[in-house]
Amino acid sequence: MNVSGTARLNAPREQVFRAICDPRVLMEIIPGCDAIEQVSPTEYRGVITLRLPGVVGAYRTDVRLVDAVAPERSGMEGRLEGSMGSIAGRADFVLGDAPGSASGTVIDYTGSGVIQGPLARLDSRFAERLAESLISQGLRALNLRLAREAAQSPSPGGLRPTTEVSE
Amino acid sequence: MTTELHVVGQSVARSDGVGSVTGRSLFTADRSFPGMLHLKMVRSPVHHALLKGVDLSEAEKVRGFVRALTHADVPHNVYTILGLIGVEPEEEFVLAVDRVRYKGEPIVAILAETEAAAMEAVSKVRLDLEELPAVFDVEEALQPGAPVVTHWGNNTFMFEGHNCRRVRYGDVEQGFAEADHIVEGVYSTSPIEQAPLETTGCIALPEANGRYTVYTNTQALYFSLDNTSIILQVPGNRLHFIGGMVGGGFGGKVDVIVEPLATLGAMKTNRPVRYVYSRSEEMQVSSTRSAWKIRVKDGVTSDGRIIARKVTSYADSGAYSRQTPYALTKHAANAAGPYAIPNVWIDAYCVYTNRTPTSAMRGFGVTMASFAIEVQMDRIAERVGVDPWTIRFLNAYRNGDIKPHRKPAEDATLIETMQAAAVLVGHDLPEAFKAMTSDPRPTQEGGR
Amino acid sequence: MDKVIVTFELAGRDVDVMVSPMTTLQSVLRNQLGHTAVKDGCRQGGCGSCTVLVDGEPMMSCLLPVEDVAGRSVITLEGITPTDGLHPIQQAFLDANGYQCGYCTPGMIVVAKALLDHNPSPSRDEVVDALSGNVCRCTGYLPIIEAIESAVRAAGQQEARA
Amino acid sequence: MTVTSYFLPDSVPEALGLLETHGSSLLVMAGGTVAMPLINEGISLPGVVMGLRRAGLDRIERVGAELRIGATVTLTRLLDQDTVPMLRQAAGRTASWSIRNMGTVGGNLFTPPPGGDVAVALLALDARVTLTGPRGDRTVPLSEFWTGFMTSDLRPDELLTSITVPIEPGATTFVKFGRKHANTPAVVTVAVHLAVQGGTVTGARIALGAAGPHPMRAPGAEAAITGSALEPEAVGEAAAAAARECQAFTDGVASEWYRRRMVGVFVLRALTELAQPAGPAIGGGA
Repeated sequence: MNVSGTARLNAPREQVFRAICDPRVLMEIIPGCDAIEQVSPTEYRGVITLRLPGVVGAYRTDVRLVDAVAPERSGMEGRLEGSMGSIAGRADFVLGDAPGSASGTVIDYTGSGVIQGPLARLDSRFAERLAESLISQGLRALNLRLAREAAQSPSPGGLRPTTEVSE
Repeated sequence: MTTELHVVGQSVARSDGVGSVTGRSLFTADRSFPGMLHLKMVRSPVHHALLKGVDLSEAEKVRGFVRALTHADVPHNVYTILGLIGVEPEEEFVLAVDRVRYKGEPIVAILAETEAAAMEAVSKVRLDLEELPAVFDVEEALQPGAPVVTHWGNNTFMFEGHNCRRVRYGDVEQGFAEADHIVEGVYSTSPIEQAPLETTGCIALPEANGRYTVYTNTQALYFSLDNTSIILQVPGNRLHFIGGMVGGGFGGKVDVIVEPLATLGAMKTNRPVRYVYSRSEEMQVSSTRSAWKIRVKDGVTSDGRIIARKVTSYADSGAYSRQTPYALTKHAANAAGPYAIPNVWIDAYCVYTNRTPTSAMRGFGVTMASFAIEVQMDRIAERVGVDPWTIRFLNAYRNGDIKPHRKPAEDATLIETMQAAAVLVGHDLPEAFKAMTSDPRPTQEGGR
Repeated sequence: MDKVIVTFELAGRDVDVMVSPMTTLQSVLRNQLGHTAVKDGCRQGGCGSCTVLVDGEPMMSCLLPVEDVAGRSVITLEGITPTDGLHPIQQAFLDANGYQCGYCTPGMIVVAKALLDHNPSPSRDEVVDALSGNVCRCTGYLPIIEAIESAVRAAGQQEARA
Repeated sequence: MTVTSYFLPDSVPEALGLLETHGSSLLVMAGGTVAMPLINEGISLPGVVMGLRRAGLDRIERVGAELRIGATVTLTRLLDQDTVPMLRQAAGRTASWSIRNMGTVGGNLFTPPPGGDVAVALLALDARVTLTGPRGDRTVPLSEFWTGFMTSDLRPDELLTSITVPIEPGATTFVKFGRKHANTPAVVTVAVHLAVQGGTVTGARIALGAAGPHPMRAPGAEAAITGSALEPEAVGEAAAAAARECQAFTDGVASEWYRRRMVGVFVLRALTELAQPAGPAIGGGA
């Protein structure tokens, strides 16, 4: 299983990187995330509940940040485990400055993993489309949150916060 | 004196017809027995990987779980079904040992009181896999550096020391030199799943006298019995295979893949065991007809006689051999088509990839050769400027002609078939073609 | 896990079955009530070999929890076959060789019965559309369509004479 | 998990109560044509399941200028109504007779592409869905209901209880291109509703199925024909726009490039059909 994608976020890289490492933010932006705790500076453990047509179930997930180079990039190794089987793999994301915008960020991610259990019996493209869709929903939610944060407190260094929210 | 035919040409009612239209005929899986266990298979989720460990701890806790079967439980864990006719090497396993080579390859069989319990237990088996690169195209598989699928190191079946089945007849290069036209084509077919409406399945019952009765919808009853006997190291007279209604097979039920494990399950638990494929298993794991890639190069004279034919073809056997080496040999014998051609050169490769292993389906090995050759004949007709009938009558072979693999043609009927077809479609053949027969050629033309 | 008792009408008489929750009607009919004319081709609602009539309407019994038909009337091919002889549709299938391996035949006949109950003289397109949920891998469908059309003609003559 | 209990509530309040009691471990099912195959294959292993067949959501009625469809109305019953012709066309092209007797309109909205053809028609008809939860009903336009592939705005404590379709005059058509004539998933589905005044298109809704994570509108194509009289240039431009803006994907039925090209072909055919239909659609009635 291989996934990849990109998104444009309306906040500077440092803010985006901090957000992605903050369990409170992750809890809010990950679809169906019920609980998440930081068990070490780089390790998170949580529960995600997905109600998909025909399938229900909670998934325990533990993720470790590896090779993190703030605010440019980081790797995430981890495992998602539940009644539908398990996915073990690694994802990497790179934060770049958005072209033509003082404070925008472009996030590019790639990921691969081995699916086991019932989910493995589906066409692997099915799982890939589902993962990419969930990740893009998460990034959209992150963007909305960053926009709210920017609107409430003008960011330090006098940069004019952009309030335009892009898809 | 015309003999009056009572059956041939009549529409005779079938003896099993009432059973079919009332649904009373019993198919294999229509039976159920008290205490019957259900076998569900843990399969490889990836195309190619090292299998480093199997963790059954969670699966064993499932309510209704009875036991698991792994490669260690199989007396002779080899599943090379053509071993019966001396085809070697032994390369496929009944249950995977330390490597999986196609998605869906069987690893652990789970026996449980109910299907639901078996499926739940299967979902809780954890595999320790290290994924390996995989290859899915026949020509890529033959490139140096391609992922190696077989355990003997190269991705082709070895035919008497050569990596392909070779046919040499006359001098094909000489023929090309003399030819007025060279016509080339590449033809490829895709894997086809037979998809019988009734999926592959069997029920194995332990009998009081130490024998095992196996109800199975296999197409090849004794082929299955013999292979099961080898795999379980049990003499054939202790296995009582019962066939009967088969809900479609089309070659999809000569795999001999469910009977050995169901019988082994019955042996280990002394209870009946039912092992029936789900539809997704039949589609993903049951062996398909192989995909084929066929390159054809012909040397043709200006008046449409084919004097040289060079065929290079690749069969995609998938991860293991099963029936494909046999299909490949049949292919090589027919790859030049039903035509009398003085110079023929054939190389036919049985190639391994990380696809589902392929096997029999309705004339496998020859149907794709016919597809390639007949399209090629139309191309030749176009190039030479004659109609498709003429090109075929001109080159049709007759009884007594020596075929490329040095066997005389017997009961050739291409000419008569085309004549009948012409009548059916209302095509008026030239008198010369109407008069042609498949009888041996007059001797002065002989030795063709 | 507690079992449940479900009562429904099968071929005109009430039956009670004790099942684990959400056992499919297909499994109950085949494994507990001996109606093995209900076939098991895919369990995904894609082949039609498990078609039964529920209150006269064709449904895929493999996708129906038995609890969903509690109190309703279920007809399988066993219920269509008369105690002796054959139903006219069965006779038509026999005469027209509307079968080969026989695995799709029960589903085809059940749908044909439902079709003729709704529409005594369907056009060929209506017959084809009614059968679109039933897969046959042997006959190529023409003998099955012709069998149903001959059953329609036979029923028509029957009425003419009655 | 093997199923330990299967509930068939006979009212919405009872169903909501079960949802609250069991929360996220409860699998909700209606016709079963999506969930049951996954359960039968051992891919979905729910512990507790709720079927909505008897929850009283199977009424279909015209209320003023709207058709109100209960979530568990079966697809077969869409064939028996002619208040909204496009819904009859869409239901007729979905699955087979037996499956239409079981599958529900509400369930069709949760069917992942390339399934869910009735949902495409409902999107082109600008339908709204009613979501019922402990705090009562809320209504969401269908165009905002789906949030991604197999995900929607439905909250964990809510049920989709009905679909409301405005009955508007306009020219409509529904085209489904599958590999087979019937009982087949879509390569692409196109549903169009045009508001027309004096020969000019004043409003256009074009919905595409099997060309994105869920049924999607094609705003670029809609803009290209709004204000036109469906002359060939406008129709051609709309078809090209739809092919560009759709999010085609590859699956077992068709590849991305083929779907993208077929979006263009079938939007062209759908609009062309509306441009010179048998009857005077432009400027004519529904």
